[in-house]
Amino acid sequence: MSTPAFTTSFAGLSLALPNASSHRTPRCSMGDSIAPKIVVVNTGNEQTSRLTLEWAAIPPKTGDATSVLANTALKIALRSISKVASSPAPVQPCPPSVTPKNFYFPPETRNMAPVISMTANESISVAVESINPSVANVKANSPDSVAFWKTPTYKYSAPDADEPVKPEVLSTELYEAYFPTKIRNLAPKISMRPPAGDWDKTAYLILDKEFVALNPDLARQLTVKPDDESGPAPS
Amino acid sequence: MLDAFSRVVVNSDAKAAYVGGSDLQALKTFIADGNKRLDAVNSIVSNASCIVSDAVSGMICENPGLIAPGGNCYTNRRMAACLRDGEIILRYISYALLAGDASVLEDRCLNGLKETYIALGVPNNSSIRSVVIMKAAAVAFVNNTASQRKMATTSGDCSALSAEVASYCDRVGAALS
Amino acid sequence: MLDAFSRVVVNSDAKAAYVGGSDLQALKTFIADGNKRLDAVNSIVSNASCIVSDAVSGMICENPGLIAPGGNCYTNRRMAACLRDGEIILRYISYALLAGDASVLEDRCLNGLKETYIALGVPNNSSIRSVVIMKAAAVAFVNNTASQRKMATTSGDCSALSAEVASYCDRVGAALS
Ligand SMILES: C=CC1=C(C)[C@@H](Cc2[nH]c(/C=C3N=C(/C=C4\NC(=O)[C@H](C)[C@H]4CC)C(C)=C\3CCC(=O)O)c(CCC(=O)O)c2C)NC1=O
Ligand SMILES: C=CC1=C(C)[C@@H](Cc2[nH]c(/C=C3N=C(/C=C4\NC(=O)[C@H](C)[C@H]4CC)C(C)=C\3CCC(=O)O)c(CCC(=O)O)c2C)NC1=O
Ligand SMILES: C=CC1=C(C)[C@@H](Cc2[nH]c(/C=C3N=C(/C=C4\NC(=O)[C@H](C)[C@H]4CC)C(C)=C\3CCC(=O)O)c(CCC(=O)O)c2C)NC1=O
Ligand SMILES: C=CC1=C(C)[C@@H](Cc2[nH]c(/C=C3N=C(/C=C4\NC(=O)[C@H](C)[C@H]4CC)C(C)=C\3CCC(=O)O)c(CCC(=O)O)c2C)NC1=O
Ligand SMILES: C=CC1=C(C)[C@@H](Cc2[nH]c(/C=C3N=C(/C=C4\NC(=O)[C@H](C)[C@H]4CC)C(C)=C\3CCC(=O)O)c(CCC(=O)O)c2C)NC1=O
Ligand SMILES: C=CC1=C(C)[C@@H](Cc2[nH]c(/C=C3N=C(/C=C4\NC(=O)[C@H](C)[C@H]4CC)C(C)=C\3CCC(=O)O)c(CCC(=O)O)c2C)NC1=O
Repeated sequence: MSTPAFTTSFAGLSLALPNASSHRTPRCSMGDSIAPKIVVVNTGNEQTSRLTLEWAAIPPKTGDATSVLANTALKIALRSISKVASSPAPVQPCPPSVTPKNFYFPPETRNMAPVISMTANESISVAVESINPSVANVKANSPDSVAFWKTPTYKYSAPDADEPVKPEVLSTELYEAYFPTKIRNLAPKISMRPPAGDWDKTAYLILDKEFVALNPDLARQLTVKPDDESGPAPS
Repeated sequence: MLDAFSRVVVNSDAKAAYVGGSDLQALKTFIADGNKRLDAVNSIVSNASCIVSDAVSGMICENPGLIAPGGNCYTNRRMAACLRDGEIILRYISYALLAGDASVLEDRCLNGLKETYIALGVPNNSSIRSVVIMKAAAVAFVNNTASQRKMATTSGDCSALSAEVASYCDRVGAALS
Repeated sequence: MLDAFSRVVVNSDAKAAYVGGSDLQALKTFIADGNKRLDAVNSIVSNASCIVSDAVSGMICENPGLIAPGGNCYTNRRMAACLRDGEIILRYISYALLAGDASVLEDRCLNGLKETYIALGVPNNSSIRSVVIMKAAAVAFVNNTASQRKMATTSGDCSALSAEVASYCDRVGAALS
């Protein structure tokens, strides 16, 4: 595309305009969405004031469309004088294969409500927002708690050792009376072998007792937290 | 004059033209009421977005079915197309006012528009209504009587110019009727 | 005979008891619903680890403060102690079901447990919650309705046995309340 050519003089051109022939404007046809864009700049100074003319395709006004739609729709909604006194629509029965909360409140639109704000005598705005308050840093819209083995990933987060203070020494007097050392943490151990069937009726029961040990590996698994969006852990 | 202006564009196969300095002075001697006309055009193009969205909103307020399912402005996509059409039409009207001549408006914008709209299912009476509202706004701006915004211009009588822009708006209405 | 059993459990010097062959037949005549009862006990002790860790996890799910700094299950050591306590309690419950009698459970496990927990800062409502979850699991296993695991037993009505194990779980709750 060559640069615009500037004319130096319009002298001699007639002011009596014949009808402009179509070839004098850029070739375009219905559907090209081409329109003239005029910009007038008045600097108050004859030397620097200017006019520009540009022929360009005008794209659909996608950005404006959203707000025009919404604002106009709100005006229509609020000013409808003849509102029919509505009785509630019948509730569709939830199909057996679908969880009720997903049927009546689909996740894409769940937990949203109109939030109204106003400036007296100046403006009203209505925004449809997700409502998500929290209690002790746990948000209402957190995913349901899931057992750690049900989550696809989980992060280890518990410390291996005690807090960085003096190692705790439990005072045994606290429970010596009820759980003296000799028998503390002792529990029955029952195992059995039922008869296998008519061909083998051997069966036995064993009753024993044992000290139940601490199992740090299992403990480590259980302190793992599943991934969730509930924000910082409660303190 | 704007024929010559357009010729600038045609001869160079350019899409944009710039007129300043002494060229502008020369141009102004050829367009009727040069300064006032430029003020008038400026008042419209500077407020184009607002005029268009106000006119389209007003058209819809009066006919909410347009944004209900089945209405021709239903969905963002169609609303965006409608706003664009409004802007196209307003720009051609402003060009007509600049040139003092409706021929480009007629040939490039209105020719075949009614048939196009019928084929697309665009309701012509609603289109006409939005142009009528744009006319009211354009007339108010040329006369500087727009209730929400004043332009700073040297005072004077621009009623001929406002009647002229009204006539270009009426041509759009006539073409769609 | 069951005195002999209790001695095994209660006396630190007593050795394990092995009951097989005709002794087992004899035992089964002493314990009510012998076969069914042994099936019931077996269903619990075979799934003990899972029942305990599920109950402790569930308790923590509902109260994550337990594993935060300051919580009584904070650090691996305490978590391990909690799991151990859960296992201890479940084993005493299974013994009570074997014996058809809660006295060993009461005397050896529950006596002074509440006071001990208070002294240690173990939150009793949380302990109770974990026992309630263990009760749900134990009842499900005795009735063979556990959603994730089925035991192969001869079909029949074990509701009395499941009510019985529920009552032993309730004794733990009552002792901690
Ligand atoms: C140079 C001149 C020129 C124009 C004037 C437009 C004319 C025009 N408008 C539309 C297309 C459209 N025009 C409208 C406009 C409206 N619908 C309504 O209900 C309102 C009454 C009205 C706005 C005021 C709509 C909604 C569409 C989209 C129709 C559709 O896609 O379903 C189309 C179809 C193709 C497209 O979307 O781009 C065309 C060619 N284009 C041009 O090149
Ligand atoms: C025969 C019966 C019998 C028992 C039932 C236990 C009872 C028992 N539990 C603990 C000790 C403990 N018990 C728990 C248990 C819990 N903490 C929680 O937050 C949960 C709610 C709960 C698990 C469900 C914890 C965390 C400790 C360790 C406390 C500490 O060291 O600070 C102790 C102190 C000594 C030790 O740690 O070994 C004793 C005696 N021992 C027995 O001999
Ligand atoms: C030493 C190990 C040892 C065992 C583990 C048991 C195993 C065992 N259970 C039953 C037999 C049985 N076991 C059950 C138990 C149940 N049925 C249900 O549907 C409930 C889910 C579950 C409750 C706990 C029932 C109902 C019978 C049959 C009726 C009965 O014998 O009482 C029988 C008799 C033969 C048979 O019917 O198969 C035997 C040998 N006996 C033993 O000696
Ligand atoms: C419920 C929806 C609804 C609307 C959206 C409006 C739409 C609307 N706007 C105007 C009329 C107008 N609209 C404008 C437009 C503007 N003025 C400015 O200062 C801005 C820059 C620009 C965008 C707001 C102007 C200038 C007029 C002329 C009258 C006036 O100045 O108020 C008119 C009068 C048309 C006529 O007289 O026939 C109507 C109906 N009315 C409605 O009932
Ligand atoms: C390139 C940019 C460019 C412009 C934007 C104009 C700007 C412009 N307008 C006028 C001048 C004027 N402009 C107006 C216009 C109006 N008066 C009204 O009350 C109406 C509301 C409005 C109608 C549109 C009037 C009446 C004059 C004075 C008379 C005249 O010059 O025709 C003048 C002459 C000096 C002056 O009087 O200030 C200039 C430079 N000229 C330019 O070169
Ligand atoms: C977020 C953490 C979290 C958990 C850890 C669980 C904890 C949990 N488990 C069960 C309830 C149960 N838990 C088990 C346990 C088992 N079943 C088996 O097949 C295994 C062998 C064994 C270990 C998994 C059983 C059998 C039940 C009874 C109901 C059922 O069968 O699902 C219940 C219901 C208790 C009640 O009804 O009051 C709860 C809350 N839920 C949670 O929300």
